[in-house]
Amino acid sequence: MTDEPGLFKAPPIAEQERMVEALLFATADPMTPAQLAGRMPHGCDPVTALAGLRKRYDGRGVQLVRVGDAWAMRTAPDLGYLMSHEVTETRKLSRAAIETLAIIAYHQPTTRAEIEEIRGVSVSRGTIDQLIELDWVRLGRRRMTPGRPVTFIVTQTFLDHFGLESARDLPGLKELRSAGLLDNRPQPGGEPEEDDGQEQLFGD
Amino acid sequence: MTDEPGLFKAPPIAEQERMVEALLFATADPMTPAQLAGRMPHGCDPVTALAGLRKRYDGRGVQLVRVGDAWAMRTAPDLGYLMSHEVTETRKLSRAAIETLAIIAYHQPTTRAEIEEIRGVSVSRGTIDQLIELDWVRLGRRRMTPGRPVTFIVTQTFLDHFGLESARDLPGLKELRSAGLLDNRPQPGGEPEEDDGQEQLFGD
Amino acid sequence: MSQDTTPESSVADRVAAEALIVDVDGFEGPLDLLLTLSRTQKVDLREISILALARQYLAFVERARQLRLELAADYLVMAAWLAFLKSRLLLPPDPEEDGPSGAELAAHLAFQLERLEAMRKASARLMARDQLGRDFFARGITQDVTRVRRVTYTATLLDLMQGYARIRTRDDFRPFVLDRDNLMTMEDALGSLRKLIGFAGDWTDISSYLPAGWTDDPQRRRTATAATFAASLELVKEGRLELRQSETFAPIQLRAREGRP
Repeated sequence: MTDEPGLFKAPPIAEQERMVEALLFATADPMTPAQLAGRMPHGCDPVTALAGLRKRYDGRGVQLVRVGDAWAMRTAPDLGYLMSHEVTETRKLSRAAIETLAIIAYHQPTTRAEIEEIRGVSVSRGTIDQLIELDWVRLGRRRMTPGRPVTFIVTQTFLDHFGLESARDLPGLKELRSAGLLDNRPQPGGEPEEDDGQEQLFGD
Repeated sequence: MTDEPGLFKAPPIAEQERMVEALLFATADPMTPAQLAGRMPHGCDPVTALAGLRKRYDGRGVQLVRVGDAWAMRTAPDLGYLMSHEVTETRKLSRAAIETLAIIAYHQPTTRAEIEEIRGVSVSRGTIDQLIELDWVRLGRRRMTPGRPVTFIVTQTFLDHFGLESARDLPGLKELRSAGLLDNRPQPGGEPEEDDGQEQLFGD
Repeated sequence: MSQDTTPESSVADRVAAEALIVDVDGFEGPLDLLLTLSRTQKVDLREISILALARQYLAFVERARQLRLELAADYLVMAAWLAFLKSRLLLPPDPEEDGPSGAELAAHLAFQLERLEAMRKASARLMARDQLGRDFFARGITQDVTRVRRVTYTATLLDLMQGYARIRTRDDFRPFVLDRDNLMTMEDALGSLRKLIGFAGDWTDISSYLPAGWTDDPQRRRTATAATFAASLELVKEGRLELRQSETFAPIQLRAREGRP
């Protein structure tokens, strides 16, 4: 295999297979035998290792494929359908949607009128629909006030997505401020009521 | 495996193994059995497939590892030296950040006041932010003590990064616990104001 | 400098002290410094002499003072506490005195040091583990199966909190606006009262002058009453009206002043 006797003995071929396997798994691009040899200890024979590895992966869910002069690991073509719906494009939620979501999370259960009052602008129908479609918001109990308006609450999916155990774990305003998320602009007339407000939200 | 006879027969387990293999190869992030099942045909049993697959990859250059509730394919640690080209420069963590991380991991769920009590210094604002940004630490449930302080816990990404199956596998955890070093032992004579401490931290 | 004459301030001592003190920047607070000092005792932390440690720490602070170096407040707080602990450990326990004994306090400090040391070691062991992206690796090629495109929307917890903070901050700065719908001004009340007093030949309860629509809702009633009362005072000043009240909290009555229609 190796034409130099070398100072070091090359690792056994099974070990070389392991090396090629790890290298092809971790690198982003297909690798030629020369590139593989450049990474492996002196005296290794990537071509033989590749042949062994190819046999080993024959019929598996992942296969060793040749790409020009180079080699790469690919999922078996017949299983492509499993991955087909995996490709999703993620986009940032709009500011209006984030604010609406934040209000629902902090004030739930809350009505559309309350959201509008807090945001100071009307909430478009699409915004809440989008949040419902994302399964982050759902309808809660109707409010027992005139008109019996529907309320909105956040879902388990929401908690999972944001890594929260419960909506009560959202940091309060004081904590937001100390984390630098709230501008520390001087408050006209002090700020004693904010945390009361917060307390009410979370208080029982 | 499945309690419904169903219209379709589940694929044979060897085929299910191939599917799990392909799915885990396709994504870099760990997947839970539930996520796998969601991608696989009706009636499949990812847990059994995972067990078979783990055995199959035992001792190979690539391994099936458990990360919390999820599973992922990772290269064998003993071959890391081959991949030195792939190493992505990670931001050097400060000593304070490393210790804070360790305290959260070993004491979780833990509050900021407890971290400060253990280290004997206040936790600077950026430290926990940095750990959260790395997605190694997240908010846990609020502590049901006065002030209801937020707690911190480690994430799946943390487990994945340090090759831990679960937080129970942290090195030396058992010894530390049996030596009483993970107890929250209050100062004798009681400074019962630990949670006030918490309040102060988040206060201005 | 008077200190120059003290034996402790020999050049060598000063250099040694300065070396340690310059290091204060490198210490993560008094507990960390205590842990470092404790290593000079070369014993298991569980058998450490807290008394000796307290002396070492106090000597350190004293040297810093001689060098006129400023130590952060928490180092001085710890010094004060250790001085207290030292006296408790040295003096026989006072049965009169409440609170934990010196031995209990010393044991707790020893526990804190041991725990800090343990967490230090734990963090070293943690960082020495094989790490993803350094010792073991995730899949390098994430799959190129871009056939079905589906748009999902995402946001982070940070976005959410910032969004909420943004709204709440804006709220703080919303200019104070009075709710005009439910407020009667004195001008309003004067207007309606002027029109009515011509008919008030006899003493009439002031509350009967509240305009229609302002008497049922308590909030509206309150503002209308105040405005009407203020307006009536204004009219008294103008000499067009007389007011009377038989006793405290009795109904206020008004009538037009004689000869001034």
